[in-house]
Amino acid sequence: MNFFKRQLAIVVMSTMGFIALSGYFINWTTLRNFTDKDATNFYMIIAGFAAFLGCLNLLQLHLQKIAYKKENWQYSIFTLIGFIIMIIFGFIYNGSEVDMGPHLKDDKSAFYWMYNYIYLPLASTMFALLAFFVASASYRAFRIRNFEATLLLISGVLLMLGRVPIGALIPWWVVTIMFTSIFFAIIASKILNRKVFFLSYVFSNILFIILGLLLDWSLKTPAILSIPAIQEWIMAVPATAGARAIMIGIALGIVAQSYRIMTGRERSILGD
Amino acid sequence: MVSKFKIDQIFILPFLLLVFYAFNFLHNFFVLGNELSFFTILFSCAIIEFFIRKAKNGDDIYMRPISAMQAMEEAVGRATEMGNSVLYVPGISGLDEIDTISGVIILGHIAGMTAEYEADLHVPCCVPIVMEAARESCKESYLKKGRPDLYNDSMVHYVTDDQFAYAAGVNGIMLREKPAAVFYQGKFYAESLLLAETGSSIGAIQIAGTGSSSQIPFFVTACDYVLIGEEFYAASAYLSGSPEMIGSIKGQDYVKLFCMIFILFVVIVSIFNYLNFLSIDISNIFKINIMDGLK
Amino acid sequence: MVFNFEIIGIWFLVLMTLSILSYLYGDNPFYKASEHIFVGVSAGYIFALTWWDQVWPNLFGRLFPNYVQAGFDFNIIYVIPLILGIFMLLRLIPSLSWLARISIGYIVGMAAGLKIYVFINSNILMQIQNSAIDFSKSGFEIFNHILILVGVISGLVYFFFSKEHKGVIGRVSKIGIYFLMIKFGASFGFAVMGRISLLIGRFEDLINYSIEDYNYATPVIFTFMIISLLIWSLKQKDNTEDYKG
Amino acid sequence: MKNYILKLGNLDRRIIFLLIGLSVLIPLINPNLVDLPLGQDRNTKIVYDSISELNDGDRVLISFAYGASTKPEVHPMAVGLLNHLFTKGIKVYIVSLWPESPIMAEQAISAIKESQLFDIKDGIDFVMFDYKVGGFVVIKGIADNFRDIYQQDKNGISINDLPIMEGIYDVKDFDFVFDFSAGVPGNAEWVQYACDPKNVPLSSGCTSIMVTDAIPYVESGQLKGILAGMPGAAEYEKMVYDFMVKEQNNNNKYINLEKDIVKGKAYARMSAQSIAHLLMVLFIIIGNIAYYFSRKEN
Repeated sequence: MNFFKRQLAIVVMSTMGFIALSGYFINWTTLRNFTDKDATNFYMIIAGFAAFLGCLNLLQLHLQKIAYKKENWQYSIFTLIGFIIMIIFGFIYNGSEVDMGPHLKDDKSAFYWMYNYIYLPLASTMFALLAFFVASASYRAFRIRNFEATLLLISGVLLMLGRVPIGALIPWWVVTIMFTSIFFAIIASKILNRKVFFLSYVFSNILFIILGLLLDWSLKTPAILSIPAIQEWIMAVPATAGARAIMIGIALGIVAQSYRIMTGRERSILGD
Repeated sequence: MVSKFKIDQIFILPFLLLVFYAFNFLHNFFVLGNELSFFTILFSCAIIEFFIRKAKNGDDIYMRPISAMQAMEEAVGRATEMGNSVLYVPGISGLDEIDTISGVIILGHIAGMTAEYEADLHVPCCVPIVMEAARESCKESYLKKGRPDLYNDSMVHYVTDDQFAYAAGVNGIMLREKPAAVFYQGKFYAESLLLAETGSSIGAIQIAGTGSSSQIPFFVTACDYVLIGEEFYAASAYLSGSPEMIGSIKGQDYVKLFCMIFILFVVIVSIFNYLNFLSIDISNIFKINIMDGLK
Repeated sequence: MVFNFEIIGIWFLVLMTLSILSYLYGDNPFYKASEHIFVGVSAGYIFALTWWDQVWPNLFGRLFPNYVQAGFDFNIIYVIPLILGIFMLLRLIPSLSWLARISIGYIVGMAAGLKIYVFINSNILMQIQNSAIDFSKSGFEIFNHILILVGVISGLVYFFFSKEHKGVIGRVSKIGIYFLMIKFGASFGFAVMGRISLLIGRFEDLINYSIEDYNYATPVIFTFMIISLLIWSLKQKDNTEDYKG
Repeated sequence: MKNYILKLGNLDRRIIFLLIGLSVLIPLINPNLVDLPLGQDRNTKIVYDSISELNDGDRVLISFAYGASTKPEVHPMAVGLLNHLFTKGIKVYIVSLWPESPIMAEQAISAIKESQLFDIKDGIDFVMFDYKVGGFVVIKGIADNFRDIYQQDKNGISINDLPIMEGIYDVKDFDFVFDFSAGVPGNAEWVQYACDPKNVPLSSGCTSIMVTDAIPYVESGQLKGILAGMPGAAEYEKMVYDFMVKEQNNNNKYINLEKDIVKGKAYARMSAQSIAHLLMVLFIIIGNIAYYFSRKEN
């Protein structure tokens, strides 16, 4: 019996895998319909049933917290109130003229009021908090530790500047200085004499600026010296290459993982 | 001789399928227009299967060490030493994403480690169905390590389905429980940064793994170790250590090699096209047909 | 002074927004309360949404089309998810909880079968197709395409698991990492942009609600919160000193 | 001096938070403080040009796939596009793929109506459809058989009674598809399931975070340009604004000549965005100087 209990789930898993896959290739309308629509609908329905378990778990967790007066238990009351109000407005009290069900999206229902004035500001402020965290993350993490980190930093900074109006205002000579600085930062370890290094750095900067003045770069800046153009190039070329490599890699990983699942080799998810 | 025969026989079924497909015996048995994807799937699966069999027959396979995976045990160990818990975040997607499934499988391995070290494990879930799968997988791991007494259902619990409410809830857990090791393994969206930054502010060892390519940079900057893209999917096989699984990774590498060859082939064809040696419209090979059976 | 549901709602909105923002100062009672409210409200919200948008029309709309009009015809095949869903609920009965494994098995298997095709097509074959180079274009564009090609190949080499990163493979994979890093940097830069935009949206709301029409919601709540946070942090300090003493 | 720099390296997060907050807040309260000229991204230009090439009476399918949380980034694009299309007398078909999207679409349309620039009627010049569950399945359905997915419009009128729906059976009957998205389903699904197999031109406006993932499609031409986040929205908005002013002076028959054309929202927000970006770059530079010194110290 125990054996049966274990094997049945694995058999279901393998069969479903092959059925779902074959729907893309076998010309049988019922099967194709299943792969295209029903399979995902089934998932949604099962997940909907599982949602009951989730809600019970939530209630249990917070009631326990309150009952045993665990640390911060007072706040669990807020969770319970919020949850119960939403359930009442979602299933019992309507408040608008439309039927139960569509009332979730009718702007006169009580449910919508809760959505609009409680849920939405909370969700979008949480989202907006990211702006602050992204700032502190970049302050801490964008350090020239090694060559890889430097690349991360350069492409990040150029993107940040190139996509907003301020990027276009950066004059060409700033960009030439930036380029020479990067170049010298890379070869820094090769030149041991500090004086030579420093002098050649200053000299090449002056050289480029004079060259720029002679060629009138301030009037027609070459693309390589305009931040928005560099930003576009980074997006279009190296970042695309990186994205593509990751995409293909991810797909290969998924193919192998799916194959292991479909052939019943990866079954630890079923507790085996 | 015998083993060679065994290896060859795995190609019989795909080959038959291919022949069957090519002739399309029964009238319109197969959907027309999906030839390339059919062939690719068949081919990749056959290669992976081939290496799985090979590994099973005892072939030694070298696997490059991946630091993030070696650090997992270390992180659990450190958490035990400090007497703090281990937090495992399985991402915010449902069980219909391979990322989440991989995350739950890796959770099984981590649960094995916490059972061995007797560390506290805490798994807040975003989707109820993932919670159920995670419980199943944890329970079994504790059982396998002979410590079912350490497992209880409240280790794995539901927070909420909403992306940011979940992030807020997990942040709260991190701030108040101060776990010593935090794992992020699964599908992540914008909340990744919020979680990783809070984790780094409490000084936990953080190990992340995800296939969401736009979130990897945040993990890279805020976490100690990251499994990038493909590494994440391979991790579950790596951690299991069984020859079958390792073999499948080797097979995956070969599929990758063929992908590269295919890319070069496409490039060469485009060169020949330009030089007028050939006139193949490559995009014709790549046509896919999804809906025609659904009229 | 006007009072109606809208005004009350806006006061709540401002309060919730500022409470979450107070997290920037550190973990505090306002944030804890709003976090807990958020968890409860969102769980209830999603549960109602799942029920009315998914289960009700998709399941009952197909099994009992006469009672639940969702625009679907009767479809007997939908008995299967009903059974699997009930299996899921049997989790609550320990002796029958093994049945839930079948539902999980179904979902995992289905996901594997569906994703294998989708990813082979869109992530592998489509990307390979796009690697074709159009040599009739200008020199710079051909150069760009070749650079992309180099990036993709070296990036893939980085992901080789069964070869040690030494010698040629080591060097090529190093180049691969460089391309990946540039991609990550670009993602990071774009994320900064997006997040700041959202913050702008949030602040605009707060600014809009500081006018008289809304009884000066933002400034009033903001001042209230600052004062209570000050009191709270002073109290915290007192407590810790007591503890030390 | 050195000590101060070293201290900067371990700056309290809260100071960074405060500065970022102020850098966004001040330009918002006083928009005239900084006025920066807008640039033109290549991808934005491609979007604008592709829309400009459409003719009077063409049909454009717009898919709304974003919610309130990403509204600041995507919504201005949607309003800008609607302005652009109605100025050219193009018929608009709106579908919603996220539960919150119908609300967003409704708000975008009512913003257009409130401006009183166009004489547009529901069911004749535009039509809206309610949210449908299923994500990419809905997209596949639209690609194959529009009427199988939608039987009635948002007001409950059967599509057989709608004059605008005449001759619409699948995605090929549209001259252009425009997607506004903030996640999944979004532009990738439109490429994969509808527009690429059926060969219908597609363009997208999305949140900035999605852009790096979508850029391979743009490079290969599967997406005709892309509007990237709020800056993309601002650039596009500006182009549309210039176009509308020009058309109004040319006595365009679709624009109400008496009403003033107002600049969009994204444009005004760009100075706040720029200042914040500049501040971040400053942070990064300061952080690196501090890092340099601290490494020297050790």
